[in-house]
Amino acid sequence: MAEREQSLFEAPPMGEQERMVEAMLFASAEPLTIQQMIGRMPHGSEPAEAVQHLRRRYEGRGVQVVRVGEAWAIRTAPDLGFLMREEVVEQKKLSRAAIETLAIIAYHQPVTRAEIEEIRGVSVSRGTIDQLLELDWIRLGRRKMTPGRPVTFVVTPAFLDHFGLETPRDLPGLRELRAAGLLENRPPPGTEAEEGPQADDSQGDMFGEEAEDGPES
Amino acid sequence: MAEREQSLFEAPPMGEQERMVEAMLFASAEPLTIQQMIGRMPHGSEPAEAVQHLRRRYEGRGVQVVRVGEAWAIRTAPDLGFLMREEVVEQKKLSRAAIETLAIIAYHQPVTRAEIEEIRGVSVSRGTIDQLLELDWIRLGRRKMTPGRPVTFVVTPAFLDHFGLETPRDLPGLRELRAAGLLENRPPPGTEAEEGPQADDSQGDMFGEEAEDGPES
Amino acid sequence: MEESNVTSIEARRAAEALIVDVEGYEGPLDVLLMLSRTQKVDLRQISILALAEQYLAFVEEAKALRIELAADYLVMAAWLAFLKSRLLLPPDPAEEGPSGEELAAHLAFQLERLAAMRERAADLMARDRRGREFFARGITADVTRVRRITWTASLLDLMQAYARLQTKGEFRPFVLDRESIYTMEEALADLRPIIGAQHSWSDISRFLPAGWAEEPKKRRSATAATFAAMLELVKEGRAELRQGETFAPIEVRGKSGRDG
Repeated sequence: MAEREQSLFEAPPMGEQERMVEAMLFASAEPLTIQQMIGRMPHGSEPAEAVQHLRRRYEGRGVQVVRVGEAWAIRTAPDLGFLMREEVVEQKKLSRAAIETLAIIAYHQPVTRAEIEEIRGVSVSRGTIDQLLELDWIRLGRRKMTPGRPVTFVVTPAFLDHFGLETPRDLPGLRELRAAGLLENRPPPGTEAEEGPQADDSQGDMFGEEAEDGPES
Repeated sequence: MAEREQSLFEAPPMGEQERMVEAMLFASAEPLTIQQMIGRMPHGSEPAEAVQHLRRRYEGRGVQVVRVGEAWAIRTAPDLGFLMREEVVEQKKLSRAAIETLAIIAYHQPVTRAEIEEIRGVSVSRGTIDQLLELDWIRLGRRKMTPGRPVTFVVTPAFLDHFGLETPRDLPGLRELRAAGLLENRPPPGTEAEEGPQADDSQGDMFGEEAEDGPES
Repeated sequence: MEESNVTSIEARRAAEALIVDVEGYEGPLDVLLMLSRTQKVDLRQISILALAEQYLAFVEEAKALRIELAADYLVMAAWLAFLKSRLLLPPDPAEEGPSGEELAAHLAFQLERLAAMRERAADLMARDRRGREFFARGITADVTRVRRITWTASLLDLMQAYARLQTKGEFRPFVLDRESIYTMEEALADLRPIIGAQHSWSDISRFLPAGWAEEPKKRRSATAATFAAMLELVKEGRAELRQGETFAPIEVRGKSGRDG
């Protein structure tokens, strides 16, 4: 500080003072008052003016020079707050219950919840339906003209889009599924080599089922 | 790229992306990689380009956009350090052995403990290595493909950040040292004759590897 | 013994200084580097011979002053004495190993390399450094991590799920398919409900399950299982077996518990 008093030099040019204020506001762990800036800057500096220059310079930028009580600080522009979130996207396979429910709706639409439960042989949880609704893969169809007028479910254009179908009628029928080998429950890759050809047929069921259950667990 | 073209949403204009990068770099004390920025910015953004715009924008200002290895950061201009006396963190004084060991690792990386000892002509104490590891200035590199597969040491991004180096290639005088042959690991004469041609080969490989993996590669 | 060779006052002073605080030196190479400075020449043109003599003098003086020298220093002294002899004597063509010149050149290389590293280390520490000349952001914003889960399913998943549902009846717990094997358990299960009503003797072959009597392989299995099951029922007291003679038909009738 003694150094400053003894200084024979004039105060730095305003551009330089602006740089100084910029660096201080950036590096300081706390907002800085004009007095604190004066205390750090060369003798004769006018940080109050430099702050105003800096404030204008940052207008419309990603960060702003803002007043915090009696002090000044640099803050993220309010519209960019979303950048302070880091989104970690995790891809998960749909649960077996959800995919089965979806398949039934796709093949049998419009279909009621009771009908889905009858085909699946187990009750359908509210969460499963909600998840499919949220994914926008199913929506409510018209009510069925049966006692109680139950709601029905149908698939959406988003469903067709996701699965690359033009219409729900494009879904292959049972006969075609069988022809395509989808009804044979194939063992997962790797087990085939270990099993003899005879064992393949008889054990296929179990391994096929296991393979399908794998990703969900 | 294909992904970007398919996007339903256009990437924000470059000026807007520059603001985003500005906000993110201002908000972080540690360097951010382009990947980290991409993870936080809207789909289709190109922070690598935005960072270059931003870097030019801050040329000559009180803070600067600097490259730290594979990442980017904003740092105050070094000529304004005198304003930041209050921000100075007292750093533990490094021993002469630690400083020399650090320099040897930086210039010879990846380098084994035995090689460090060969260069310094004295054994390297456990404490010296520990201190440098603790500072996060060095880390373990991959093992050397020589008998015993010794561990190697390399410098870290934190080292680059601390010493204001963009990459290990920017180490002062690296080119001159290499030209003078001072980064070669010459075996003492006589070791070749004693160990026979097999040992020669393996050592040759080691030096070859070192030359390829050295800071200049 | 080499004291007379230390002619330079500077070198003598340097050597004395070294002895005073030998602890402050980082090994023999460091001492050699220090001694070489007194020669004030490029490290590549240094006189290794003179350097070796200075080092040996340093070690002698240390001994005279009863300073404990680390083994490293003594090893280096021995090696330098050897190097000195090599440099002074005419080369012996019969002798194996590197020449004195090669050894000297390597030592010069080591010294030059160490000196270079020292300079670079000093350059490095003199750089603008984070937290000293330049600074990182003082007020940082916390980045919150948001986990977003996207659900996926393929058309194949969908079709397989449907196929699974439509063929659910075909699914059963895993059993080895043994088409031609009739087990004793099966035979017991089949016989128990009917054996009590069988009051007259009859051939056990009449009790084979329908469709198992034609094919020989199946008939064998069914016969064996039925016979074993009958034995089991006899043991339980619910049936009686009899056979007229060897290989004659085996006959069975229910006991219905009347006789105890």
